[in-house]
Amino acid sequence: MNFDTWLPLFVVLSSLLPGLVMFFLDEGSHRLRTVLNMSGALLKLLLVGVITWGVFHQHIYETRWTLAPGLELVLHADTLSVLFVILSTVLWLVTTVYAIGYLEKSPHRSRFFGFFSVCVSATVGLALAGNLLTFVLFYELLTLATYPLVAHRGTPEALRGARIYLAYTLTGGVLLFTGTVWLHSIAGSIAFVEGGTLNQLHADYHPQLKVIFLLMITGLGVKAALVPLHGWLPQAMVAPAPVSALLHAVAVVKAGAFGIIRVVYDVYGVEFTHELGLLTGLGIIAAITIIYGSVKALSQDNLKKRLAYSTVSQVSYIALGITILGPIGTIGGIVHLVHQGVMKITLFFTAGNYAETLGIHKVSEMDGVGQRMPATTLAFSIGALGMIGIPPVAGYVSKWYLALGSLEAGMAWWVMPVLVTSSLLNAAYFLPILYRAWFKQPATKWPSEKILPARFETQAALLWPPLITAVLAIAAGMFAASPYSPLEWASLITRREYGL
Amino acid sequence: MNEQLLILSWLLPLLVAPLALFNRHWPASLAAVPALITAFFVPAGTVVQIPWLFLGSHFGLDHNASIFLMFSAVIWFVAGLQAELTMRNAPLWARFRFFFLLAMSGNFWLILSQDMVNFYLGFSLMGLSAYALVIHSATSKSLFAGRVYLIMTLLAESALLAGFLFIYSHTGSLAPAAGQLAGISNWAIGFLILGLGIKAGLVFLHVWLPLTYTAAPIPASAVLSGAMINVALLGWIRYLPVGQETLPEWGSLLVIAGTASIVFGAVAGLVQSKAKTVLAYSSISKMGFMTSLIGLAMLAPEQSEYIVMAVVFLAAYHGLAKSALFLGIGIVKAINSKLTFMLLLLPALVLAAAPFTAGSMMKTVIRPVIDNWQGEWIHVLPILLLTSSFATAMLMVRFLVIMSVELSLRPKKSFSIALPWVCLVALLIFVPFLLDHSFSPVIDSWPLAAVITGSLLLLYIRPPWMYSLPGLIPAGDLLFPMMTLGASARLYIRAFTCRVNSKIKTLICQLNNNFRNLIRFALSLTGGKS
Amino acid sequence: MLTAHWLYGLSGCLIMTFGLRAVLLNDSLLQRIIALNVMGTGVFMILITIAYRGPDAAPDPIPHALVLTGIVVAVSATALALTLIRRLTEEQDND
Amino acid sequence: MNATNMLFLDILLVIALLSLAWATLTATDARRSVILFIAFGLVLTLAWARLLAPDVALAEAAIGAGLSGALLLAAVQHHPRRALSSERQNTGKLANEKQNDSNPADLKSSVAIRWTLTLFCIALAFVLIWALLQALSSETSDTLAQSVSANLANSGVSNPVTAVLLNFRAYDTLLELAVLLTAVLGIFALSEQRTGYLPAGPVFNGLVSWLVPALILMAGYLLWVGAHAPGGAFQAGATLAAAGVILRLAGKRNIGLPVSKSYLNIILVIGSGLFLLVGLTMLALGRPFLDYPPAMAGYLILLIETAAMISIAATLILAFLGGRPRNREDRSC
Amino acid sequence: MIDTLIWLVALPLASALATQLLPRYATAIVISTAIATSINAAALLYAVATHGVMLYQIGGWTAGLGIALRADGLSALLLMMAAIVLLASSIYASAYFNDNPLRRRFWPLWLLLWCSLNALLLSGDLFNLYVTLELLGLSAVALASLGGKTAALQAALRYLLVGLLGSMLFLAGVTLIYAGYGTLDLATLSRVVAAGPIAWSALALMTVGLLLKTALFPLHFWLPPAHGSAPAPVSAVLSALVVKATFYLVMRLWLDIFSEVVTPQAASIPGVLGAAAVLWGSWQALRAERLKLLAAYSTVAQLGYLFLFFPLLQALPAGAARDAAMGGLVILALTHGLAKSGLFLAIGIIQQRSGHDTIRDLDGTAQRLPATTFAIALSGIALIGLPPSGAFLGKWHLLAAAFSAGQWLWVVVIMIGTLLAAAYTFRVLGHAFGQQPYPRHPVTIAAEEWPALILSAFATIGLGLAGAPVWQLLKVSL
Repeated sequence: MNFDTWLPLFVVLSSLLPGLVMFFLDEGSHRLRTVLNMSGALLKLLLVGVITWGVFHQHIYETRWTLAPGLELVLHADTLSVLFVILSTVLWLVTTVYAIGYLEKSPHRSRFFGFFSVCVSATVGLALAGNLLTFVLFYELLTLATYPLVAHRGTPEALRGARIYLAYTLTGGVLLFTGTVWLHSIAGSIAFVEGGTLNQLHADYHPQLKVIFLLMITGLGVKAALVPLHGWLPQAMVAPAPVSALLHAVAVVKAGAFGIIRVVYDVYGVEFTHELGLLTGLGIIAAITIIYGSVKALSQDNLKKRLAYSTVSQVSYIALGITILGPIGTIGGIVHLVHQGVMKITLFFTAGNYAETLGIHKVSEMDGVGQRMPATTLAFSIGALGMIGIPPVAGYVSKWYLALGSLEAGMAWWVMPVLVTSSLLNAAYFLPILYRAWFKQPATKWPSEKILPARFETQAALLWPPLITAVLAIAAGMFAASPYSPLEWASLITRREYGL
Repeated sequence: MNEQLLILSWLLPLLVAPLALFNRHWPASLAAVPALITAFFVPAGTVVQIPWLFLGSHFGLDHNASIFLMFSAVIWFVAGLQAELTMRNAPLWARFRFFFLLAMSGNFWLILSQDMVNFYLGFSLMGLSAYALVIHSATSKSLFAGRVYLIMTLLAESALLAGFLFIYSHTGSLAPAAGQLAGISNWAIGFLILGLGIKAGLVFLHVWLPLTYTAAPIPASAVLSGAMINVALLGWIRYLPVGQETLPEWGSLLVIAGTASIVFGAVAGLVQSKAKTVLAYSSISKMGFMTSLIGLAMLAPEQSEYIVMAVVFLAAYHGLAKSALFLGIGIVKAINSKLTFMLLLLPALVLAAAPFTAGSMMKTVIRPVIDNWQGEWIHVLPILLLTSSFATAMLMVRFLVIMSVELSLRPKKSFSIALPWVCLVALLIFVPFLLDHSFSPVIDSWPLAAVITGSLLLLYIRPPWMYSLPGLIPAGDLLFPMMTLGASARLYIRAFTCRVNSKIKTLICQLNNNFRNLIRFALSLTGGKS
Repeated sequence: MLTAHWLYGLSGCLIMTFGLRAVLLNDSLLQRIIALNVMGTGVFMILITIAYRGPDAAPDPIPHALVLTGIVVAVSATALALTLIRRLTEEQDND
Repeated sequence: MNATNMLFLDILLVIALLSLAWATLTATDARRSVILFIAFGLVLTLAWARLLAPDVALAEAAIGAGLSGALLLAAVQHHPRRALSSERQNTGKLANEKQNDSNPADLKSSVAIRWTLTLFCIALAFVLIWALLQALSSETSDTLAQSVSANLANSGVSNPVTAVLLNFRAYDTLLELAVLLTAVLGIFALSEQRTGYLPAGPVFNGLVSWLVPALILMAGYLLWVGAHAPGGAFQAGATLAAAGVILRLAGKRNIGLPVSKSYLNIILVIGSGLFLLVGLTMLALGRPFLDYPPAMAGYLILLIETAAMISIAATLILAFLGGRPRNREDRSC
Repeated sequence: MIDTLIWLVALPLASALATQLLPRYATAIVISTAIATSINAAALLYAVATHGVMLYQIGGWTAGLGIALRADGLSALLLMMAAIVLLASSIYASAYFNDNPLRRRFWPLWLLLWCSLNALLLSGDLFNLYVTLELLGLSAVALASLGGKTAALQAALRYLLVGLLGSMLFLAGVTLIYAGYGTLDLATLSRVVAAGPIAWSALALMTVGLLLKTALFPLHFWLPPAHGSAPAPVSAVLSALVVKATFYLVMRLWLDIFSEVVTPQAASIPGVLGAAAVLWGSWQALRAERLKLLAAYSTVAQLGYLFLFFPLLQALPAGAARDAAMGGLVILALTHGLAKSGLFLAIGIIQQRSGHDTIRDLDGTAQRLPATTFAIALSGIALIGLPPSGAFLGKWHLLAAAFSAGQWLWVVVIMIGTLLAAAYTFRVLGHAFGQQPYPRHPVTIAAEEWPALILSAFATIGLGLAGAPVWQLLKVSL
């Protein structure tokens, strides 16, 4: 037994165990819970740091555990998983701080933080999954862990949102599960191998493989919120802000997108997928989703809903990147996984701040909020500009690579218009908010001002997380070309995927 | 040191901008000083590579950039000073200055950047910050102008980005050398022309320009018209394969579009009733001329070196003169004296290329082109020149007429606020003598001289018919018919979707009912609950 | 095969199916219990028939033992069922 | 008796059995059903005897017809109206199958179901007969019966049925005693004893006074004889229980059972308890469970049978009484 | 070592007698018996894993003349599950009946039930199986009627009648077997049985009898009221173990002893019924108004899943794929046993706390009992078949077998069933969320909440992650 073999497991356990302990903590033991939360998050960060260094230097970290004959639980750290793990770990740390501040006085904190930790463990687990079975396992665990978080408020709307969320994701889960088993019964083991392995199967299986692909992508598409499977996402907005942040930036939608990446690159192999004629369909869906989400976002007055539809649109950039055959498009898709995460979490944090500090839930209530909460609004602006694709915020890097990739692949004739339209629509639904927030006169009275300005415009624990993530978003864009940046890491992944 | 200055030129305004929010007395426009120093003292050819920044950054100062930086820095500096002097106590001054500095940073940034990402970054920073300048007065007109401006700017940015992508995918380099541009796809050229054409106010793409210039506060209009508009030319010079290959279609397109702009700008401008609007149309007209020059360069690559030189000089003069005019409006209105009005005449004359002014130096610049020209487009250039001069002259007359009306209405203010402007005007008059020793202010274009003289006479006489024309074409001209069209289309589409929607709704309703009945039936079969 | 086998085997089968039919169709709980007993008897009859080896041969003792056990089990179940019925009627009377 | 007479008797018996069974099952009145059932049991005894199964015949007479009949009669006696009523209050499938005059639609479906089930039963009868005849006509090896007789000498008894019951398949019997215990515990858990009958008149009392000792004596005999002839613990227990039933009918409250709860418990438990104890003792002696040493086998079996008889009798009597003893101090138990 | 087999039967029986005699010490006796029997079961499991099939000839007589107890991987696993469930339920029951006079009646019957379960799982003799079935049935009925209300009595009576009918049909089948093959020993029978009218009709009779007791659709009608109105620990054991025991017998007969006799057409009958059970049971569970009824209908559905395996196992050739599917079947059964018992125990707590189990009105109660709600959630996960529960592995193999055998219909059934299960589970869990005050401590009644939680967690996490030995053990078969 050596440390390398168990490291991936430790990464998962570093949040899972504190989470399980937290369920059984008394509601009043605030300090112990905070200590558990933070030490778990920091330990995970440390472990992930080690893994990152190792993976960069071609070390192999793999935990294997036999569930049944032929069914193995494999946690394996490769470049792609490390990218996602880092994202989740860093953002979890930030979100934990935020959540501690956000839920300061609300009830059921033991439950909340317990599920919160399980949720992150599931995300990390599916990031590190070394085969489809493991992926499915953590994918479902994620569904289960997020349901209580969405329902946390317990209001009828919250329960309704949670129910809808569950209906969608579980159906998706069942489809994914069925596809996985089917594939397993055809192809045997289904480890994630860079470049995929299914092209070696006999051509007789190709029709079945197509159906399986459809099943799996539909299953994953639910979480990735591909139209028309996106219906849960705007409903899940009832969740507390840290949850929405995590849901949209890291955990759920990303899990879906990440899964699509895995299936296309590491199970089917992108060339083989293309050969089967499946990429185009996915691409068209992604394109429709991008436009649809943006158009829907335009007409939302509820801030979080607008952000939700924005997520619908933005996450599909990842899927779009996948469907662009060739390394550059791939880089664009993969790097957007990180960039969208950092930017969207900033937006949700700030939306939460508005709600928590001033009771602002609607765009129409945001007039002049920049004067009352300049730092928060600054972070919001950075996130929003990044979403539009304005440098130096990270978003432009993704769009640049996606567009470039489409040019290389000869798909520019439809990808570029989609990208341009979407960017313009992004601008159309974000810039008016910025205008209101900065340039309009504030209302005489905020909807319900819960936190009065003291040293900061709001609680410190609420203020710092969005600022940090905003800085991260800018840094990811500004230092895109520097080593260890998300872009460089995505390039490394792509090189390995394409065997370059 | 040179490298640091280069970076500081755009970085300082960016860094100072947030500070400017907190201290309203500190003269923040001094942030343009490094750019001024860079423009005048850093030798062309200086290069700074920052591989870790963005996708790999590349800054540098070539000849063209040097000249662009020179006049842009001057304009920003002067406009900034004037803003400090006149607007300090206005509401929202801090915000204005913040975005003023950001736009300034963006402008310098894109001039100094040699790679496309940084160019684009500067371009969008400048474009988006200018939005805040445009809507500064927060009247409904300025908000409307701002909206139009923003939409067009975003369109421009998208198109520019698309163009850059095509270039990158062709050359594989973010900072392509001129030689690498040969053979770039038509898409790239098309997007560049579209994106920068919006910025340049090319006819049909110009609708935002008159609105914006009219709505913005005077220092903002000055930088918009003097510095920002010209970046379109810089972009074209840098990224179109000018001089690399003959592109007859694109070239003629630019020439035609440019010519149309000249004429349209003149026609629409003449019937305006606001000084700023007239200047805006004059910009359209003037930019049209420069655009057609670039078109000519594409038609005749061998001439491109001279043409580009001419364009750069024209841009510089146009920029300086136009900003001087805009600033002058403010000065004249504020100080209300004959002297300032007379001073305002000078940049107007310069712009109209009047004899004895720096404007006539333009001929010196263009003459080599005409001299060396061989080819079928030989006759075009003189005609263009003439048309443009004529148009400009007419517009200047119109401008002065309007200004002369305004003259008697305002209270007097201290002359001290006019100081930067006076310096600018002086610069405009005297710099050519400093730069070019062979410059001789002689009259070599009698027809033009006649036109100008006649116009001045006209100005003195003020015939009544001149007052009946204004209002024929509103500022923003084509926008309004287009908006009417758009609105009716939207109405139609809404009506259509409503109909379809209601049909779908009834269908779904029916299906729903059927389904419910089915379930009820199934339940009755199973005997209800057990 | 002996005639007795025919006769008793057949009647065992018939008694069992009579019983089964009555269990399924009868209304009264008491009669259902009786029917179950009758049905069991049918099965027992088959068992005893199997054990029979002719008038002169000793029969197989195992089925006999099985039937003995079966009878006791049946009476236990019957007793429990009857008590249940009694309690139920009492409860219903109380209701 | 010659073969023809035998056949005649057989046919007569079979016809009687079938018609009694049919009559029992189709009687409209529960009381009549019970009486017919008892009659059926008595005729059955004859059939068992005819098929050379005297042990079973005895058991049927005592238990199948006798005690079951008594239990059923008692049930009819106490709840004549309710016992006949259908499970009308029940919801669910069974209730749906019931005839319900108030609803013609139900009636119709009920008739349909009735016929379907009847046809199903007829089909089942044919299949059963077919399979049985197949089985009887195939020459199956008789190894098991042979090995019974081969091992009879080692079993400690000479009655092969007793040998099977208490030695070869003693485990079955142990579990069977557990079944009895379960039933009586279930009955205890469910209800209390019925209130007693009125004290009997002098004539009946006189009858009781000699019938009960005779039955006890007979039980003892059956128990003893079981080792080598028809008889055994079950028959003996049932006979003993019959004595109890008679006492009960005579109005005796405790019918000889101990009043103390713990003694009663011991009586109930002793049958299976002693059986189990013997089995486990063998385990302690290093033998398999219930593997009696051949020399001791006879005694051990007798011991077990005695204990079993007591428990069986007590169980059957308590079942007839219908519940746990009424106890003033502790009504809840 | 080999004595573990008989002790598994003898000890609960002895303790049952002891509790009847010494009611004052009943709880102590029961708990120590439960622990001892669990250790015993574990020892048996270990012995089977290391030494292979365990055989115990009672009375020293050879099987056939005497009765043999046998334990292979399958029975050892089920015994172990029974031990775990009963141990947990015993602890639970000691608190549940804390000051209830029923306690004295409860314990002996409880132990008799355990005894009969063990006896059934170990028995290697057809007639002995009949006796154990009767013992099981009567003790189960007696326990189910303990509630004492009209509904409980009615349900118990129906349960009894159905059970008796089932046993009687089973006995008829046994009779035919004895008539045809002259043996009752299962091992001997599996050697001599051959396709033909005797085997077919005997198997049919026994199967129908057992299916009645296993409550396979449409013979399930008695189950929901019986399981729904019994006391909580009894419901737990009825749903988790009692129906499983008869299912075990069906499995033994169809997949082991009569495997040569069963045709694909015949095997598809339980498959179709199972599919119907999955859909109907889940649908009814979704419509149930009471928690216990929901759980009971869920049992109907879950049993359906088990029967879906039959046509697939019949279709798959002997080999790795069939072994894997077999393991899936067993792990599904084990998971359901543990999860369902955990669920019923948890429901019992809720019912005790709020005095009812109407789903609509659960809000406050569910929120004041976080640990119990958590137990319900965990068992719900196992019922749905979500990872990492054992049922996930079971469903995986079920699906895999369906794909391998090319029987697509079952795939759809499984998918729909899973979604319905999710629907009815989360219908309940929705009530756990709200702004009711959170209790100071997550666990309030340790002796009741921990058993429920541990059973559910075992099903959901233990079997899912550490289920691999099941396949190893199943290689040890008769």
